[in-house]
Amino acid sequence: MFEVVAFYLFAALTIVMFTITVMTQQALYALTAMAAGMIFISAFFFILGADFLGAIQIIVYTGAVMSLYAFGMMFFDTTRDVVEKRNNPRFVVVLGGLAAVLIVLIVLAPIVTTDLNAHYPIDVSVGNSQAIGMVLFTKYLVPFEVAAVMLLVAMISGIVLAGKKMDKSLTLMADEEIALMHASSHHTPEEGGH
Amino acid sequence: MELTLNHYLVLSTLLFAIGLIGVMRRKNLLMLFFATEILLNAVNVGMAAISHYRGDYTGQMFAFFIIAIAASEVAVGLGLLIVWYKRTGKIDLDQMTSMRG
Amino acid sequence: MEIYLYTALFSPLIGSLIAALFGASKKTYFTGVLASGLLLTSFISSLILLTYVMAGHTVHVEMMTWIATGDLYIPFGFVVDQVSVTMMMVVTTVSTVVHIYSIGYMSHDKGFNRFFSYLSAFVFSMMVLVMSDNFLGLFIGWEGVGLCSWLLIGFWYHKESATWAANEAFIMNRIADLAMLIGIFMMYWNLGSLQYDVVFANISALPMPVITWIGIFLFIGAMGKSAQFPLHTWLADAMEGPTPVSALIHAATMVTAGVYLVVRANPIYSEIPDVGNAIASLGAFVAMFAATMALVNRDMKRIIAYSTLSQLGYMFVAAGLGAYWVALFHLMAHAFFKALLFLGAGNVMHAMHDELDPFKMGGLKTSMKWTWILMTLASVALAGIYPLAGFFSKDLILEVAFVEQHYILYTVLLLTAGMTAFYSFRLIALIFHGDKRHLEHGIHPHEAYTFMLYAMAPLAILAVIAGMVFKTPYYLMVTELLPAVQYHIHNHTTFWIMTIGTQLFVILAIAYAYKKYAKAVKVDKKVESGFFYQLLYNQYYIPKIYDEVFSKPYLQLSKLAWKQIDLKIVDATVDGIANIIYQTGEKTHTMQNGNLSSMLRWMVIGLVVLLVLAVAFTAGYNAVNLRAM
Amino acid sequence: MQEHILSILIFFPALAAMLGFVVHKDSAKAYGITVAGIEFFLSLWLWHIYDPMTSGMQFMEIAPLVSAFGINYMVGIDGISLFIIVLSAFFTLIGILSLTETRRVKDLIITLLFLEMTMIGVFSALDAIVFYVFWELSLVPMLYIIGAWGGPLRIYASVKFFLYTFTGSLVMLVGMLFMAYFYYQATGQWSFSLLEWYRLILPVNYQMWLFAAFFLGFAIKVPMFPFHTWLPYAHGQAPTIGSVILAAILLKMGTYAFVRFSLPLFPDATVAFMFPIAILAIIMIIYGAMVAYAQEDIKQVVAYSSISHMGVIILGTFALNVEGISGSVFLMIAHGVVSGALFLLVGVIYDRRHTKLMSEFGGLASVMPRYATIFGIMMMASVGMPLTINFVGEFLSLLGFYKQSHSYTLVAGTAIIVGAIYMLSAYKKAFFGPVTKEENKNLKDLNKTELYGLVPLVVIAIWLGVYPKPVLEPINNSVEAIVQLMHDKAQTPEAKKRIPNLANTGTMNSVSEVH
Repeated sequence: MFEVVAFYLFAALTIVMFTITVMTQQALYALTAMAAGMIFISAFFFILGADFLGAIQIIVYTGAVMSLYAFGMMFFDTTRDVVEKRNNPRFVVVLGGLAAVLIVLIVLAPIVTTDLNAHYPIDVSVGNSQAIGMVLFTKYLVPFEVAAVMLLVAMISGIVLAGKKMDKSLTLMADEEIALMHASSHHTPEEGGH
Repeated sequence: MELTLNHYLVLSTLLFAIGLIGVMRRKNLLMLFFATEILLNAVNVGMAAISHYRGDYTGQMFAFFIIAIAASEVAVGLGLLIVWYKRTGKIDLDQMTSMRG
Repeated sequence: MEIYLYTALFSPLIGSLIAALFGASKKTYFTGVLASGLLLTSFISSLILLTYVMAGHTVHVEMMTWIATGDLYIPFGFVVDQVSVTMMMVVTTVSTVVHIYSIGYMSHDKGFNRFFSYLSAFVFSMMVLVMSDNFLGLFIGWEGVGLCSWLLIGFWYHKESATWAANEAFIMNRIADLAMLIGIFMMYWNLGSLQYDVVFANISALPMPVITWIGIFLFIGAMGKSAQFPLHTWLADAMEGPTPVSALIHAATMVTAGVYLVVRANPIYSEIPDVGNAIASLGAFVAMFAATMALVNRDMKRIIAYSTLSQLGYMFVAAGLGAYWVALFHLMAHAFFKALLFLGAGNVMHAMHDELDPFKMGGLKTSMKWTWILMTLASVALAGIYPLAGFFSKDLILEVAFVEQHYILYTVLLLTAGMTAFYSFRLIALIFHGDKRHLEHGIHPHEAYTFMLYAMAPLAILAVIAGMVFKTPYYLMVTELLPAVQYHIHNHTTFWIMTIGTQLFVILAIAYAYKKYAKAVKVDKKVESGFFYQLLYNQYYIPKIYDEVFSKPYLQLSKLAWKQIDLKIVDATVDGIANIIYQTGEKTHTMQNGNLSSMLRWMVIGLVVLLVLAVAFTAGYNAVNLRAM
Repeated sequence: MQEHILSILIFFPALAAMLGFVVHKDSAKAYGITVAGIEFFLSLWLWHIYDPMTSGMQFMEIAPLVSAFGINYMVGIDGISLFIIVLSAFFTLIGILSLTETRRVKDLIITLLFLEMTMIGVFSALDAIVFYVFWELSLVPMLYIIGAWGGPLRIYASVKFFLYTFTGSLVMLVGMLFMAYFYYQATGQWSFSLLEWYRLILPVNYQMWLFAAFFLGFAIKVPMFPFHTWLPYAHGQAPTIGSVILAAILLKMGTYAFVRFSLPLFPDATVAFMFPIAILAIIMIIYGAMVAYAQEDIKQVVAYSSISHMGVIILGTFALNVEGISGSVFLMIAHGVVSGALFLLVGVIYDRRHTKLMSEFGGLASVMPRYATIFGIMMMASVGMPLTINFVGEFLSLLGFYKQSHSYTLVAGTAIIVGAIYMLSAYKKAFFGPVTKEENKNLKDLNKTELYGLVPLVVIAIWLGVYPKPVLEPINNSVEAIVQLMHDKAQTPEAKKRIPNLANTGTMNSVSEVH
């Protein structure tokens, strides 16, 4: 019973949070709502007994991803309202809903009709994290390593892409120098910003 | 009342729909990224639920990798976004039309 | 004997090939003499074969396989029997004469060597035609003579009319050849062979409609070669060729190939007397039809050509009525005197600088005495005056018609005999008698070379004696193979009345012709502008009708097929499809406006469509499966 | 060497072509002649060691390519393919010998050698995938030849040629894949081997679909009405050498494929589609001839005449008896020789006058007698004069189809009439009459190089017309095997009736057939 209550509670919260994320005009609201939504999502993982996944969810999303976004938003100066041109919002909603319903239909159809066999059955004798580790480092070792390399590549590329002119430190420069630097560049953030 | 897989799948679908709506209506690139995160998370919920109800770790494994990919995506995506912003001073989708066919 | 057979067959080919080697080089008498010599060889070999056949033997050789596939087996096989040896004799005799004559006739022509090459090639084809022992071998010769005829009619290829006539002749013959091919196909699929002996031995076992169709198709083939109505127009136009060609091909040999075919296929036609009657009726019609056109024509060679046509009609009457040996006999006699007539006309043409209108000639008997004698002789023979060849062969056909109780045919043929006499002597009178009208055109005629006259002499002798001397031995020989039917009118009184009556009728016609044309030519404007005169003069307007009904519409239709159908419909459709695809790309590329947001929207639409499809198909599949269960 | 003769024949020209890149451009032609000459002699040797009495495949070679799906490099020849291979080698040689092109000769010769590889590959392939690969590869050199050395509209023509034929062959590929799939369903194994496929008896409704798929690919290549419109453009724009190879060899791929694939694989469908296809063939014959008659450009006359003749070939193929199929295979070779020669001849006059309009000529017979003679001989061969090569094929084709239908054959037989009409009138326009144009008065007659190319063709045209046995006999033996196979595989009573059974009757007794 507790699980049911928890499920409905978190489901409602998640939906609200994500709706805010999608609908709000304020970038800051969106960010905050999403961070909250992410944490609520992890609740489902815990309910489902996927403790490790839940932990990862919190760490990665709220820890890493959200802080990345936060830094990004600082960079873009998104404190002001996000003005967006809207065209035909009803169409958008209908389309999204339709897609969702169809996916459910397709996903449910085989589950309802046939019995699937487990490749890697859940072993109740050991804890979730341990079991995950067992599977991850045996059957999924290669994908895991590939994912690791991918993350590394992503990290490096993120630094390289975003980090140009990082050798200049704005805090150590005089205001004139900064103004000069901005003036020399045609597309400065300020031009677009203000 | 017992929770079934279908509950989770419906939830997952709802979240996915929200994500899709976001993807379609957002013009700001950063906001678009948020929407994609929602999509990924919606799928993750489904994965974990199936994993649970079928007693199979494969679903969790997938969710795990999806998280990893989402993280990389954000890293690279934000990097590109910053470069773009430095160039043009805008992150509005309607202005990115250099791919016009 | 085989060696004589091969000699007779291949000598002309060798002559042709040697002459062809010199084809593009300058005129050398050597080629002409050589070709003539080789033909003489062929003639002598044929003569030896004739004596052999007269003794009651036949020669049958199989040289080599030609086409063999599936059950079809066609060799190059040759047979010398009573029928083919007749044709061989006719062909070699006339062609030897014509070759020698041509040395003189063509001596001023640039294409002298080429001419002999073609002419000998023609003789070879003709020999293949008559000597083959199967229908496809005959078809080789059949097409071969068609080819040579094309080459020779169009010999003076710089003349538009000559090349046009050559093409007309070839194409008309092709129409008939198609029917012949169909006949051959029918024979093969029904009898499994095309050898004469196999076909003739088994033909009577076939169902009646099949034999009838075979007979009809073969006869249509014969109609083309023998220029029977309605495929007759090419023969008159073929007179564009050099005159020796007309003598050899379009009078003596090639055009009689159709008669030969019917005679050769007599076991088939004996089975189907109805078709035979049709052939005879058509023959009588053509005899009359051609003779009427000859009455008024103003072209010397065309007149003779129409007379040839008319005589071919006679032969078909005989063949159609089952009197095969009579047809063949008239074929032979006709070959001699008609070739003689043409060669004489050639002399006149030479003398008159290629003038063909007899109304512009006249009084030539003084300057061209021998030609006059020879041509008169030939005309007498043609008219069928006793005791020349025509009397024995042509009047025999009249008797056949009478004996077989086809009185309508008889009447038609009798009338035609009168017309024949009239137009033949109209020509003689116009050319050789009366005023020297040619002087107005500044032409001074001269007699032909002596050796040309000597070359014509054998034909003249044959035209005189062929009927009288050859009739009985020929009958005895050829009836070994052909049905031996004697056509006698048993009632003596009737016989004598008929014979003398016919003779008188013919002589009267001749006299009328002389009276009307020998002295001064009076042109009766009223008659000439009359409907019938114009109708005949314009050959019943048939060439014009063909031109309007077939040639021109065909060209129009062809142009239409190309410009409208091919380019505007078929090709345009293909290009249209390509364009639709291209345009679709052009139109939809605005979708790719580079706006990420709209692209995402498209992506979602695509996703939805795919999902709908997936659901629909799964549902459909399940429904089918459930029903199957 | 004997057991690898086919691979050598296929890949030797390609290897030589690659080596050709390093040959100096002045000696390119000599190099090309040498390679093509060696190849031709190899093909003659192949003919020599070929056993004409055997009806099955000879000189088979098998090497696995993708064993999981049963795709093998598998080649072999029988009497049907043998002569087309010899013809391919022969025409490549003749083509290079009589080459008058001056622009980028080296590239042209290398392209031709590649083309030779694909042609021989197509005709010797016994694996559907290998066949398909060579089939498609043959488009590339041809596209290049038309596109690089062609006339003013060459880009349009070559793109049309390529896309058109490519579309057709894609459908054919789908058919092949389905065929392999059916084979898999039937036997549990994948195989693309033609010989394996022969053993498969398909349900009739499958046969219909597969026949249709293969048909589209082949019909466009032939080209059959109404898919023929690429041909006039391709011929009109291609250089002489391109037209020669296109007409002589490439078109034969389609008809050859009918004999090789459609007939033995789908006998019931073949019988079911016989009359519709016969109608198309008749349209090709008459319509092609009519359009040819209307042409003003002599090359287009020859191009449309090809369509007309290909109609006869199709008709013979669908006669479904030994006489007809042998005739059509023979006619493929005959038409190759004759149309190849005619295109070479048109090229000769084009080189001299740089125009192909007949109105520009007239009276050429007196200016160029040798040229007129050879053209005349080839024209007569094209018209189907007995004792020339075409007659044997046309006669047998029509004879064969007569067994199936009397009236159709009667209509189709008009080929000999309409063929004479357009050919003779074209010849008349170009060669007869007075010389009217000043430029034509001093034209040079055929020179030595041109005679080298043309005289052998004349010799063949007459030799095989008089004595077709050396070619007809091996063809006949292989065709008998195919007909028997078709009869054995046939399921519908209609097909059993239409396709003769050779095993029982042996040689047809002339009397026993009589009722």
